[in-house]
Amino acid sequence: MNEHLVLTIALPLLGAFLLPIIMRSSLAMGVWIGPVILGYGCWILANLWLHGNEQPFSIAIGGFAPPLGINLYVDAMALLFAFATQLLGLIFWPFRLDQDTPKRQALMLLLVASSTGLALSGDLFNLYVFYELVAVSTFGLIAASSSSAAYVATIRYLILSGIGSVLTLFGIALIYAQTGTLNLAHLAQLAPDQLNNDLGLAAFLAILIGIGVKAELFPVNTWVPEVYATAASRLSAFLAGLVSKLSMLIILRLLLLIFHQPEATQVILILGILGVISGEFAAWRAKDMRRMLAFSSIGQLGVIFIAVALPDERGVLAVLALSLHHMLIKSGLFMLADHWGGSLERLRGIATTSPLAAGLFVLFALSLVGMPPLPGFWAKFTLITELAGQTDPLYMIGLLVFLLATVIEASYLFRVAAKMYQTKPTDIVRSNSPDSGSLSLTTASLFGAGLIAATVMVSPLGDGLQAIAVQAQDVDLYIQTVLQQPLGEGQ
Amino acid sequence: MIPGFTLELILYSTALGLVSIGLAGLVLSHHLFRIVLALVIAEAGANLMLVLAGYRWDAVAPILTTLGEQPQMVDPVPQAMVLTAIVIGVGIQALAVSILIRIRQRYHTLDRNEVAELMDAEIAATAGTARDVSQEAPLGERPIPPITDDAVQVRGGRS
Amino acid sequence: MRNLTGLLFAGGLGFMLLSIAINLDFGTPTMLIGGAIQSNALQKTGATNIVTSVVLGYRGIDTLGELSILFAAAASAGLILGRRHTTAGTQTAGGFVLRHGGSMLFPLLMTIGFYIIFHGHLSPGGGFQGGVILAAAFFLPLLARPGAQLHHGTLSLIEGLAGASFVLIGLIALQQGKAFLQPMLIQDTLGVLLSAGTLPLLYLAVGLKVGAELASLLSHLAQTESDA
Amino acid sequence: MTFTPLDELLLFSGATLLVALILGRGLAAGWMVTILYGGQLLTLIKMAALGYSDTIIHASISFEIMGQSLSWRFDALSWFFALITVASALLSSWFSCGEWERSFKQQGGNVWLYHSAMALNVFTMLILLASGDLLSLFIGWELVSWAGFLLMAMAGGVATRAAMRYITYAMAGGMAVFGGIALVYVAAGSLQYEAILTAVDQMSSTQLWMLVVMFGGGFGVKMGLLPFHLWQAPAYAETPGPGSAFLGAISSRMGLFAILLVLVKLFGIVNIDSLKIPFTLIDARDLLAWIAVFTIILPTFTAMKQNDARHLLAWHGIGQGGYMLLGVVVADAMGGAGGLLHVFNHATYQAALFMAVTAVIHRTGTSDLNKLGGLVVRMPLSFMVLLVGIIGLAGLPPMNGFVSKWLVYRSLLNEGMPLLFLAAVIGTLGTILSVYKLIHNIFLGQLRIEHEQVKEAPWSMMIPMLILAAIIFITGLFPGIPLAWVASVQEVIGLPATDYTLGGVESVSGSLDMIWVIGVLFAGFGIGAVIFYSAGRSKRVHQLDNYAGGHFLSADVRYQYSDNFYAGLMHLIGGWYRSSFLWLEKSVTSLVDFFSLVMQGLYRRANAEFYLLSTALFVIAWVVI
Repeated sequence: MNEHLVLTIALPLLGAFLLPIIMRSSLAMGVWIGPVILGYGCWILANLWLHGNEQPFSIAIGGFAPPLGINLYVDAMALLFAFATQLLGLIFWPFRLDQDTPKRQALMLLLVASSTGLALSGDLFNLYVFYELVAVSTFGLIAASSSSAAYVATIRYLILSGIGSVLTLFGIALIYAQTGTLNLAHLAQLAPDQLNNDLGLAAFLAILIGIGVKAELFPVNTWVPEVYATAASRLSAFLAGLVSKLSMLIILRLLLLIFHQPEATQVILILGILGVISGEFAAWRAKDMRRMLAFSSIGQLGVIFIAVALPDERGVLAVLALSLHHMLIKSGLFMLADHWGGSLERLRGIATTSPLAAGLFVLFALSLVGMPPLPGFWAKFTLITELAGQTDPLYMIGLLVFLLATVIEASYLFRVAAKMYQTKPTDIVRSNSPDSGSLSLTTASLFGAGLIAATVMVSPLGDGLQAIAVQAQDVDLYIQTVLQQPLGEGQ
Repeated sequence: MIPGFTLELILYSTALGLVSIGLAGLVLSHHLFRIVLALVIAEAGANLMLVLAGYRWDAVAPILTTLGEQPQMVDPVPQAMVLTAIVIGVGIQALAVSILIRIRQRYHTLDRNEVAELMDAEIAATAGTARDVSQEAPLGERPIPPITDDAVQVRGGRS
Repeated sequence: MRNLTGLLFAGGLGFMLLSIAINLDFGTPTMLIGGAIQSNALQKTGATNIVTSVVLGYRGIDTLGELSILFAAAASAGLILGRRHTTAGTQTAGGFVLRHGGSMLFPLLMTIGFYIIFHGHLSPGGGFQGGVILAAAFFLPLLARPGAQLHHGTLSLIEGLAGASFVLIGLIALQQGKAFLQPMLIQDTLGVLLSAGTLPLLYLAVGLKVGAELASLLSHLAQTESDA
Repeated sequence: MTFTPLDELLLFSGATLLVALILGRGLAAGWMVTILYGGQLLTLIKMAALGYSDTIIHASISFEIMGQSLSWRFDALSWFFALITVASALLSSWFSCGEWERSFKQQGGNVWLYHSAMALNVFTMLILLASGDLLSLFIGWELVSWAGFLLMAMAGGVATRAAMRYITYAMAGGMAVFGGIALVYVAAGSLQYEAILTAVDQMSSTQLWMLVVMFGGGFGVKMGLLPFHLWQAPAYAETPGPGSAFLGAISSRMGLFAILLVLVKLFGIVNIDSLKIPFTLIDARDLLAWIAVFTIILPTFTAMKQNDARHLLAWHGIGQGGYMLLGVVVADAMGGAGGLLHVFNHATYQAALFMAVTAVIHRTGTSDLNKLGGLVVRMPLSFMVLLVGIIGLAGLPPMNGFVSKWLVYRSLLNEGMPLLFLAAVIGTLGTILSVYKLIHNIFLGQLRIEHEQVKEAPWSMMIPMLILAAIIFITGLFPGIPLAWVASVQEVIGLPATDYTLGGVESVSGSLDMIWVIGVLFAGFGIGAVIFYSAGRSKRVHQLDNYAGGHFLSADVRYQYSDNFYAGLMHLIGGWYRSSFLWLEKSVTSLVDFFSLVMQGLYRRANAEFYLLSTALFVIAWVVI
């Protein structure tokens, strides 16, 4: 059963390869392939989640025992994110039918497969490959909206991401040259002796900056506003909601397993703080909804980076809670942006025409600024109690910046909310196509319902996340799980 | 044989030099196609670095010739990785070039600044907002709305 | 001014990295996994070319990922450029030597390409290298006769099926109770063409796929450039 | 499962909210909700024992979330504030039933939203008051903030802008409190009150300073303490009529409640007193006292400048909050009692005043003090209520405001704080001057021609107003009734309890017996009346039976001085503090705006590669060097 987990990566790939061929012969059959594959993936993962024995396990691909071969490391955290990937892939599936459909859906399947790979893979270079696959399929999907601005946004993103991958590759080369292995567990074993030095740190920072491009790390996040403003909202939701979190997950894993240097966390903390400041301030002045969301997403990711920089398992808990919360909220908000589209000015008085959407916006905004008892509050509570407990004054700055950012966030979000509830609707004609409008509103309602469910279940959820965090933080467990048999003789 | 130190320095310098040249090109060029080329150069440097990581003195290519005693062979793993990395690079470059073609068709320029300006204008136009990059434009709406003058006139004082 | 600072930054970064990298042992890599792979690659995969056994065996999923990247790049390029099909009539056709030289080279290149693909597990070469030569074989006529078009339908059929067969071979292994992408049918005889079990099949898939992807990418670029 | 009285109260309140939400569009919604508020009041009365002792009633519900336990309970402090909350909600809601509701609906108001927002406010306030640990306190705090936002914003237009201002301030305050809670959690390892009480003794003065600043600032925003007071007056004033009576009566007192609970009860006045400000002679407690005093003076004189009755009252609400804090910070038996009693007293007369003004608006359609006048002949009962209210507000006998202010003054003198006393008295002078403006410009002088046909407010409005007037007088006559509650509140929060009698307080330094005071006062009135009625023959004159310079004045000629009231005084004091806080607020906003511009420029004009490169360089350089 466990072995079948690999299907969640293999089947979407297979589907992506075959989709254009099948679509050519039978469109009716073709449109179902993607959703069926992703649904099956969800089913596999959910099954594993429900019937698994909670113990992490490792799958050797190709039957080569790690560290020689590549393995998938499956613990609760990986499962959670893999499940989220497949589910969000299903939710944000590009249904729209036109001549580009086969390619778009194939790219989406590739995106989901590679994102799942990012969540599961236990090999550094394999992570890089999946990361690049995420990048390339993302480029294609952004450009698929085929406006000129989208092309420019894509090429700028591509260039930035290209430098990022050069740096990542460089970091991997450094690590390989130093240790002679790429397996994360093996590296974790060797790290205290071999990577706990300048070289290891330099390699980590190179990888951090490289992977940070997708995790919206300051300052390599300049692509964010333009891409989210030009790409299809469903794609933006997937990128902001999920892909950024997966990149964050990689950084977290590397930090937990391999790079324990305090300098590494300091860099992350500083960049996180700068990200919060820049993102939230920039969002304050934004005039259209997508860009506001893009900037606010930068700010939120900055907050998560601050959480990543926290050392112990409550830090991991904060990362998980904030990530999942942000995943839910940002996806929902982007769906609302899809529903309304365009400038904030057009939203004046919109509550009278679409009360549900306006209500959802208020709900999301409240949770985002952390109003108790919505889940956002608990995520933030975990973060700030943990921040306040640190001795390094830098963390205190982080705390203050975080609080300040929340005030700014509340002010710009509720400026929009207040605008929506103003009594006189303007006569500006809103230009949203009716079909995408209702679909995205339904999707947004789904996320709203999820948020409310999470509010009700916050206590068991908290316990569950706590267990996940403890497990994710256990380096020895990771090493033992992956390297069950003794290592093959090196030299 | 050249002493190890020198060769080492030369090889590393080459790899890092390629990366540096590429990065410098990325920053200095204004033409998007040249930027993509600079990216290619930088990638070559990183790939070279990867290969160097597995290089070994006095060793042969990792291909078995006899079943018995084997000569020293270089590390096969970086070679495999570099193969992968090169192909990835090719894919990305091809994609980049195809995007550039489209941009040139639409905007008739590939200057990075001009293109960025045009993109900004288009985003603003699509969203239906005025572009707010201008320093002269009035400030954004304040979260703490000022008491308007008419309200003051009607209601009299303020602190 | 910015040019100067840019140069300084780039140079500085290079220098810093150099000063770090220089501390590495050069020429005597630890080869932790590399050494282990060398010693048991033949039994596990049956390939003489250890790079091949790494590419298709130990790191098979990397290769799958990389094929997917090529596929994604080709599909994206198709999305971006494939909207308008233009006839490249404006370009001047190649001369006599070019056209006929191209036609003559075509079978030659095909042969070499497939040779390199099929001997990937034995000697230097393999699916990527062979695939590139195949792509060149198909692209050559395009250069010689700008009006000519590659049949995109066929190309995408090849790329789809080749990629799918790579995954399917992996899935068959899974079906038979082994791990995904685990090599099968291994006979560890050295240097024989049919020795490495499923690896040559995988390499064939890789080669066809790479060839098809590159050809389709190139033809997309070639066709669109004409109306730029 | 048995319900404790607290469960019943919360369930009742929740049920009120549900009824308002579900049936709020119906015809009799207002009456139903009012009756339910009455039910809540009855439940509170069932808990009346709390008002006279330091027992605690727990709620049956408690949660264990992410390692934090959340619980709710009521003690004398909560009960005292809850009583005021529910009573003012009951009377405001009663006031809004019937006629007001109908006219509100006619003007396009959303009655359903109004009732729901009101019920939500009461519900969240009760949750806040019942909080059993710091975390549930914060949850309640945020809920109250957002519920208040809803009530303030619902009128739209100017009100929305005022509410936005409010929520920005409230968010800032909330975040300060949030940060403070995190610090407390780290220091005490828990957010239970008991754990904090023990941890406070071990805290360094730096820690304590930070906590006092964060909590004091955070809670102070809600109270409208200087310099965070700018939001309050417009926000309260623009809330629909009865809503502003409710908010004015109790809403900002939630801040005082939290200050009492956290700063006074948990941290302890003694600890705060020990926090010296370096290079000055004052400590944190003096600082609080001076903040309180300036909160009395500046808003009160600002109130005097207002030309809108609701704004005038709302500004006073800020100022009166200063007396409460001042009394509590003085922290002896009398001061504490004065401060706490003032919460009760202020709620009564503030609600009465807002209601009277709303009644005037209901009949005349305006609250502009320059467009009213002479309404005493048309609305005599409203005039009476307003008169009672302003006497209370100004702190004169025989109304209840006198008692609490007397206690505060007395304690300031007793504790040897003459400067503070002087400042407080200046505040009272301002109050008297401005409430005179209020009653004069609305009710006295010449009736405007357009108000000839105005009738007295309907009974649905009059009855709650009269009830409030009665309470103001009765608790002025027998201050012992609320003082009993106040004394047990003092015990609960660890202040010395005052020694009260039915008519006032007993103390060695000077007692007060309102029964005697009022007796003497009325005896005086009686003598006056006897003289008036026995000695002279009085003749009733028509309001327009006036001459000026021998010229007969008709109704369309304005001869009465009401515009630009107190111009001379304003000229004298105006320049001193004009707009300085507005300037502060503006500069903060501009600063944020500027940063925002810079950051957008960063992303907009970005040469992203350059950033990336320099970042890479810097971090690598950090490693190498």
